[in-house]
Amino acid sequence: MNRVTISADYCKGCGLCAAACPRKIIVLDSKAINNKGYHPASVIAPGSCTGCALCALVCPDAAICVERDA
Amino acid sequence: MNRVTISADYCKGCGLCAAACPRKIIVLDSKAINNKGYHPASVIAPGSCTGCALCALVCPDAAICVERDA
Amino acid sequence: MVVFERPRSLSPLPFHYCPGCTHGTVHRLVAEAIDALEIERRTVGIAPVGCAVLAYDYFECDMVEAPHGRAPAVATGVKRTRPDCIVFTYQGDGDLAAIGTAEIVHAGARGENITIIFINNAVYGMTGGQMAPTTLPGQITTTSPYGRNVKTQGYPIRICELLSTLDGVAYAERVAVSNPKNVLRAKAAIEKAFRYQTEGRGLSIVEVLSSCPTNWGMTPVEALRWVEEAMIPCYPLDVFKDTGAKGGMNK
Amino acid sequence: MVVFERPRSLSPLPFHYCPGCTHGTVHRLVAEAIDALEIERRTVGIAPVGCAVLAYDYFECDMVEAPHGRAPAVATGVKRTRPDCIVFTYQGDGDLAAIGTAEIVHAGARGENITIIFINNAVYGMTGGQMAPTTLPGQITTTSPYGRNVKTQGYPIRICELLSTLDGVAYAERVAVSNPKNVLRAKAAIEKAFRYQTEGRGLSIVEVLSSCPTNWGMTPVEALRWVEEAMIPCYPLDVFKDTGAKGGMNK
Amino acid sequence: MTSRIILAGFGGQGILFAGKQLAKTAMHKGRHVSWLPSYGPEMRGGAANCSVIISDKEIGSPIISQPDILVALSLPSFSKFEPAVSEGGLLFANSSLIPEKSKRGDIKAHYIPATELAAKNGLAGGANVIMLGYLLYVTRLFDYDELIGNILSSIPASKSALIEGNKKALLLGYEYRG
Amino acid sequence: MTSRIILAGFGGQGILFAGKQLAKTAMHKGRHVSWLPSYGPEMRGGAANCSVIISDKEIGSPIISQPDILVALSLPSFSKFEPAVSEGGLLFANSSLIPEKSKRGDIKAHYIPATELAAKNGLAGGANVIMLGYLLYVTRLFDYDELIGNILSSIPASKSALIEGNKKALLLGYEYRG
Amino acid sequence: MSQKVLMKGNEALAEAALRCGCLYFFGYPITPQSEVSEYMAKRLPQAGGLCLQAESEVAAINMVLGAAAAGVRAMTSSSSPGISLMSEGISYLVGSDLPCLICNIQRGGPGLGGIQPTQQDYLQATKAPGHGDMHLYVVAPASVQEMAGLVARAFDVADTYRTPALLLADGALGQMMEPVDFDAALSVRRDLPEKSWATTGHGGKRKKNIVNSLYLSPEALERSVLSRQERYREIERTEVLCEETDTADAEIILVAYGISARICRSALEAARAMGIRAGLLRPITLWPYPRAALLRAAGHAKHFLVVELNIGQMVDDVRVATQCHRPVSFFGRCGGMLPTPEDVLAEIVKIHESIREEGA
Amino acid sequence: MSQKVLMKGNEALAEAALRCGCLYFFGYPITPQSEVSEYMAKRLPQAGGLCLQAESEVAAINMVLGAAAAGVRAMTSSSSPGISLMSEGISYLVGSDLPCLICNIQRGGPGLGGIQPTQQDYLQATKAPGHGDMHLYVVAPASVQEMAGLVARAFDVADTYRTPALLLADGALGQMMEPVDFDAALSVRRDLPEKSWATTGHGGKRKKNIVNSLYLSPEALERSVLSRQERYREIERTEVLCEETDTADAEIILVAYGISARICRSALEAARAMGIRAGLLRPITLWPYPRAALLRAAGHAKHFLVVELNIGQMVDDVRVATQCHRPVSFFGRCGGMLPTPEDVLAEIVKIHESIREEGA
Ligand SMILES: Cc1ncc(C[n+]2csc(CCOP(=O)(O)OP(=O)(O)O)c2C)c(N)n1
Ligand SMILES: Cc1ncc(C[n+]2csc(CCOP(=O)(O)OP(=O)(O)O)c2C)c(N)n1
Ligand code: SF4
Ligand code: SF4
Ligand code: SF4
Ligand code: SF4
Ligand code: SF4
Ligand code: SF4
Ligand SMILES: [Mg+2]
Ligand SMILES: [Mg+2]
Repeated sequence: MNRVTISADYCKGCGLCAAACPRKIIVLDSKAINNKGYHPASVIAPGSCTGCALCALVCPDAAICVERDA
Repeated sequence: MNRVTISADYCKGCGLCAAACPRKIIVLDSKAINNKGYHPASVIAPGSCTGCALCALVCPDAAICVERDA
Repeated sequence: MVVFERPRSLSPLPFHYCPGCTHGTVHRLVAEAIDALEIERRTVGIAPVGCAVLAYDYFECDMVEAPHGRAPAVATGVKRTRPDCIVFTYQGDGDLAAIGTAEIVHAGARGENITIIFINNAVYGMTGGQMAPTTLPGQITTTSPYGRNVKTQGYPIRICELLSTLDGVAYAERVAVSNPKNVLRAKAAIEKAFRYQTEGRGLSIVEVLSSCPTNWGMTPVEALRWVEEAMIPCYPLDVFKDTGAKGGMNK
Repeated sequence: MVVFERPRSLSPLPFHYCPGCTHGTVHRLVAEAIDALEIERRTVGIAPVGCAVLAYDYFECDMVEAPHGRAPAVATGVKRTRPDCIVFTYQGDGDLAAIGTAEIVHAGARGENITIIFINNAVYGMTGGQMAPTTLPGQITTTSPYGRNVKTQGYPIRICELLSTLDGVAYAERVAVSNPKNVLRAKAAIEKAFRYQTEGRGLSIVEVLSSCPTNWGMTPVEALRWVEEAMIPCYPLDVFKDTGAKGGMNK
Repeated sequence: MTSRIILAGFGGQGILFAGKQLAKTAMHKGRHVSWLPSYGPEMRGGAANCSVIISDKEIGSPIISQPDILVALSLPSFSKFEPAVSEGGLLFANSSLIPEKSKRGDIKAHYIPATELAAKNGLAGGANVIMLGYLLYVTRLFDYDELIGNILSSIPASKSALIEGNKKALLLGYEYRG
Repeated sequence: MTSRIILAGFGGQGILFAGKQLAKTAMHKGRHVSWLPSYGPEMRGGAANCSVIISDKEIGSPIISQPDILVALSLPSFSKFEPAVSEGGLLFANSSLIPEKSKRGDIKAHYIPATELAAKNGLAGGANVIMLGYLLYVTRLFDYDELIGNILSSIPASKSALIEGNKKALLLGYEYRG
Repeated sequence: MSQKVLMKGNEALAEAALRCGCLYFFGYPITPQSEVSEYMAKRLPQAGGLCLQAESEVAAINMVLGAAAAGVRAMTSSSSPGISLMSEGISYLVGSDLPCLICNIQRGGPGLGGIQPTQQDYLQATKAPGHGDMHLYVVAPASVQEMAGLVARAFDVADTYRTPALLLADGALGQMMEPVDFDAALSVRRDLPEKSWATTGHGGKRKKNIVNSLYLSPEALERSVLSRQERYREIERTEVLCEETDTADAEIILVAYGISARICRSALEAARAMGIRAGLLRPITLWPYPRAALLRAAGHAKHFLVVELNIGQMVDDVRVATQCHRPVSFFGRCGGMLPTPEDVLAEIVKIHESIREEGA
Repeated sequence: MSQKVLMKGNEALAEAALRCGCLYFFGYPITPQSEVSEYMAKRLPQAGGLCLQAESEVAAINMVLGAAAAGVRAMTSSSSPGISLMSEGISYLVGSDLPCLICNIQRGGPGLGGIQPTQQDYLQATKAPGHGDMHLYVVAPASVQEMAGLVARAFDVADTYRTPALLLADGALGQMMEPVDFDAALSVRRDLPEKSWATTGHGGKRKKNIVNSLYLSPEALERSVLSRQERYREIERTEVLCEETDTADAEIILVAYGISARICRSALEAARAMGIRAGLLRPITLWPYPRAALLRAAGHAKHFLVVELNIGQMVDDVRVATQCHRPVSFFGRCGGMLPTPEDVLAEIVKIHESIREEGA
């Protein structure tokens, strides 16, 4: 399975990853709030991730790490 | 007759008029010296002047006045 | 297999930029280029005055903070005395295209062998959203509250086009970081701009159309759409000069 | 019939220029343009720092002496507060193309409705012959004693070409005052540059290839030959932009 | 009498606006006032605060080291300023974002879940004015009508849609009973 | 002993060069020297002058208000500096370009048609060194060989063609008898 | 309702300038004074004037030079680094005898420094705002109301004596809001001389005008410098402003201007409450400096305490003004830190005690 | 034959810099100092260095900033208006703690002024060469020989304390030729600290270096300003230079630096010859100022006469240094005019007579 890790320390909840994800599996967690007052992004359906890394490519805070199966 | 008047007060003896005159009738007067130490230009054969004003056109010190017959 | 992670040349510090500000994206691309060319150990970066003023904290290479607009002159001082270093400046549109106009033009004319990363976000970000030389006609900013009136406030400056008239400029390309495809193009351009320096070609500049959601009063997603719909038509994406291309293309 | 005499707008004071220096020629052409358009009473000229610093003594209109390179900014201050005045700057290549780069570029970008007379003599005349941004490759000056080495000292800047990339520039032409025919062309260009201002078209610039016999170490006649043989090939005489021409020519 | 008030929170919570309303209302009552904001790039997403002084005498230093009244809308601002409140002073904390309570015995603390109240009542961004309402109820610094009048007069014609929201928010705070 | 010398003339007459030769020669004799030129745009075609001080003691002000020796190559420089020559001082005037004579009784004036001599002898631009030769003959400031040695050593290898001319000029002046 | 409006210092100074007939503003953004241009950008077009954002501070000051040469009231505004960039232009304005207003809303330095309030440019403002023998008329407001009033005065002095004026404030004064009454602030109007020297096109009606600072003859340049010095002497005679609070019987006199004077005023109240005879002498014009008032105060005071947001730049001026009659000490913070009234009070108490001891 | 060479001051300073290992020169032409760049343009390429003509003084000082950040000895040179343009950059060099040498060969001002020698930038050099709390190490040579020697010293002090240094001379010193013995001028060499802070690429061998003057936290900025002040105190303790001539028994002490000190020396000889007990105290460092020497002199002298080529810029410094113990008067010319020794002598005689009268 491909894995997308979003670091809550870096994430500012800008939503660019969510907009870029072709599978639409990233959302901003409106309940969580980090210590800067942001709602960080999270992957809601990791199983459908294609590992395309488009989310990471547009993330302005280099908050996303993408791992792909072999 | 056409008349070319060179003002010795303005002339710095640069020789550009002499070089430009198609009739080659302007020379620098190596004996005269004005109070800035320059040898002013003068017209040696006023009679052959065509009044073309090329001399005046290139004079950087606006030292030349050209009058033409009628 | 990790296919994407923070580049090594980026420090672990979180950016101070606003959410969705593409300064961060470009920082990452610069760090990726440095990684790719393995030049981190000999690179010296010059930070501007502008929102990216703290860039010195974000790159894992030596850094100098320059006075507003003077980064190309500071870079010249470093490069000429340490020719083995790879020297880049990172500048905003106020920094490079307003107060620093003379410095960038003359670094270009001299063919300084340096790399310029130029962030065009059509506004003065750091000082709170004043008009920049690159502000679009009609665009509202705090100092063009009625919309930029080209008759009284002037026309946008197209820096790549202007610098391409200079013999010392080796490479000038305009890119945008408005969508994944454009980010990939930007990445390639930035890497090329650094590679050209390692090859001693002269001045390379990459102009990056970038967003300022905060001062534009838009969400980050809206802001990137505005880059594409409003900025690109005024600032076409193109390679304006590339002396390294086949036939030494020189538009 | 008088076919040629000192123009009215030129003061009776003899110029302080060296023998054969074409600053004087251009002064005369500027005065002729002012006479022709009958604008002397509402003209304000801005003198540079350079050999033409005393230009304020030579024109019979109001004059302001600007700091080195800042004439376009000073002109902006005058024109914007006195829009009915005709405002021109008279600047050398050190003044306009080196220290004053930002000011001329931005006056151009803003489309300031002013006229720029730009004297390119490939050298800093007043200070004794140092290299200018427009010094030719290989040219010997006191600060390029081994000849301008483009690799270390940069390439000549072509101001008309550079400014023509700006939307606010209405007219840019390069002329020379190296022979009677060229002087006539220069005269026409300068008059047009003033006329465009009266028509409110934006910034007009006439670049005049000019001689500096003193610092070039040549006689006045040799110097004009050098303008034609060495300078014109590097700085082609042409109209680079003319928004008033048929079809709004904009090269 | 002199009141030294610090209002603090995240940038974007309307801290400066709220402080300005207090100052303006006091000014219109003929009192001496000063309003001093924190400023600069740290405002961006980070913290924001302002110091408001209301006095019967001319105001010396506009800087407040020990506020008589602290209005804290965020946790970091609570942590930063709560220890500085002067003895016998008042604290107003937005309990929606401040899970902690003041441990000081020498001040009087008031808590109001302003962010939640705002959200529940469809008043996005109204927490600041809710806090003002609550402050007004507790301190009686001004008459209700004076304050609401000044708030409404600060809203530009182009944003008249905001009038109702502000009215509602001030009242919500004013009528809140912790 | 201290000598204060002003050399003056038109720009282009080699005034500064001539002054420098005096200073350099004196320096090589172990004396204190200073050389101060007029400078700036007025040099262009206009006037040029320099002040040379030669002394046994450290030199205070390098500026000369009253020269002991004046070397004047042009009429304007004669008119400007002749009245300033100190009592008992010396004047050397290039009579080719200075039709006037000094009217002062308290100085000793020497005239030499240096420009004409130079022209006659094919030494364009050599009037300055001719003047030096004459000055040397009158004042015996240095040995002839010292001065010519220093002049020749100032000529760059690339301009060695000038060597003969300078030798000839110095001698012409040295042997001139007004 | 009173005619007072609550305004930021930056905005009040802009509004005051506009009301004084300054319809031309040239500037370049910089924190903490960008509100000045922003305010002007909104208001001047409505008033038939012009707010032009220049490409740099260098260009801005030269646009002011052009506008001033053309005879209009014009101004610029910046903060410390931007003012440094203007110093050549400022010197040219002085050399060309042109009136205008320059505002420096100081921040921290040297270099890029920080954006918090300081008074670090006192020496630059009063001793060397540019190259050459020169001065500016320098006013230092201590409230938003005074910001407005001194703008008016600065323009009037500038026009009367053909000199640029400098308003020296700081980030706190620029950013804070206080009530302003413009009618009161701008009530005094002077008879000003005609600007017959302005370059507006001679219209065939007069000889041409030249605005210039070049004098190739040193004799002429010296004459021009000395005649300007005479105008300076006149300004020193007639345009000094300072405010004294409780100095008449004071043993300890605080000397402070601008925002630090405000802090001192709070400290002073506390000191008086403790029975310490302290007073405050607040220079309002920093150049010309209130030397006479200080010398008078040195007649009875035992100690002077200078309080500034810098490392003690005004101390020597107090020494010279008081002819070294009394000890002068310094208390201040720098880099954007602000002392509290309590800090200043502690310093006053310390001095008070040492005076007592000496007396004992 | 002696090892002396006859050289212009401008050339000697350039040659001295080169011999001190300064291989990088960035400048922009301006009278009366263009010989510095011209000399460097000839010599530096031969020496493996670089002389780069910048597009302006603003660019030049920032190139110096880059070169200094990269750890090499670098310098620039200009004259009054050009130095004004550098003031932002100079403040950044200070804020970034970078060593370098800046030369100001002063001319007349304000504005474009003239090109003849003056000392009009004393206050700018010593009080406010830029915005913020800052100083430069300022040396003022009085001969061509000293021009060379002080270049060496200035570089050493700059490197030791990480501060820019300023050589303040004037058109006369720059243009005049005198004999120079470089071996003597440059004989003293210091042990200098390693430039471990330089941005040269970290090579993977150390943590990255940052050269910076920004401190967004006012606490941090204040700390950095105060720690710089401590270095200033150290410089004041150890790097003051001044020269005293005949001061030991002097009733009248002339205080003058640079070219005016030369004029004073001539006047002094004449005064002594007349039996007037005059002396000369010549500050060689203008910052730090020789306060101790002046205070000592104030112990016995009756009168101080400051002589400068300006309108009296150093007078207050003498007052403060002598704690106003003695009268301080001023004589000077400005705008490029030079007083003669006779002028100064007349002034001395006048003072001498007034002292006699008072004594009588
Ligand atoms: C000399 C000087 N002038 C002005 C400023 C204030 N200032 C800081 S950043 C900036 C402009 C920033 O705009 P830009 O370069 O476009 O960068 P952005 O913030 O948009 O990335 C200005 C004017 C300064 N620090 N120094
Ligand atoms: C700020 C400043 N820098 C430098 C100078 C010295 N300076 C006077 S004229 C000049 C250059 C003149 O060259 P150019 O503009 O080409 O005019 P030209 O004399 O050749 O006509 C310079 C550098 C100055 N006056 N002011
Ligand atoms: S890698 Fe691609 S599919 Fe997976 S979350 Fe990111 S954008 Fe979506
Ligand atoms: S793009 Fe990055 S910062 Fe933005 S929401 Fe996604 S992970 Fe967070
Ligand atoms: S061109 Fe003019 S200045 Fe030159 S020689 Fe002829 S008349 Fe004289
Ligand atoms: S008018 Fe023509 S022909 Fe006559 S002198 Fe002049 S150039 Fe010669
Ligand atoms: S203000 Fe604009 S440019 Fe600056 S960090 Fe925020 S979004 Fe980015
Ligand atoms: S130096 Fe050159 S440009 Fe200047 S007046 Fe002489 S010839 Fe003309
Ligand atoms: Mg920007
Ligand atoms: Mg030129």
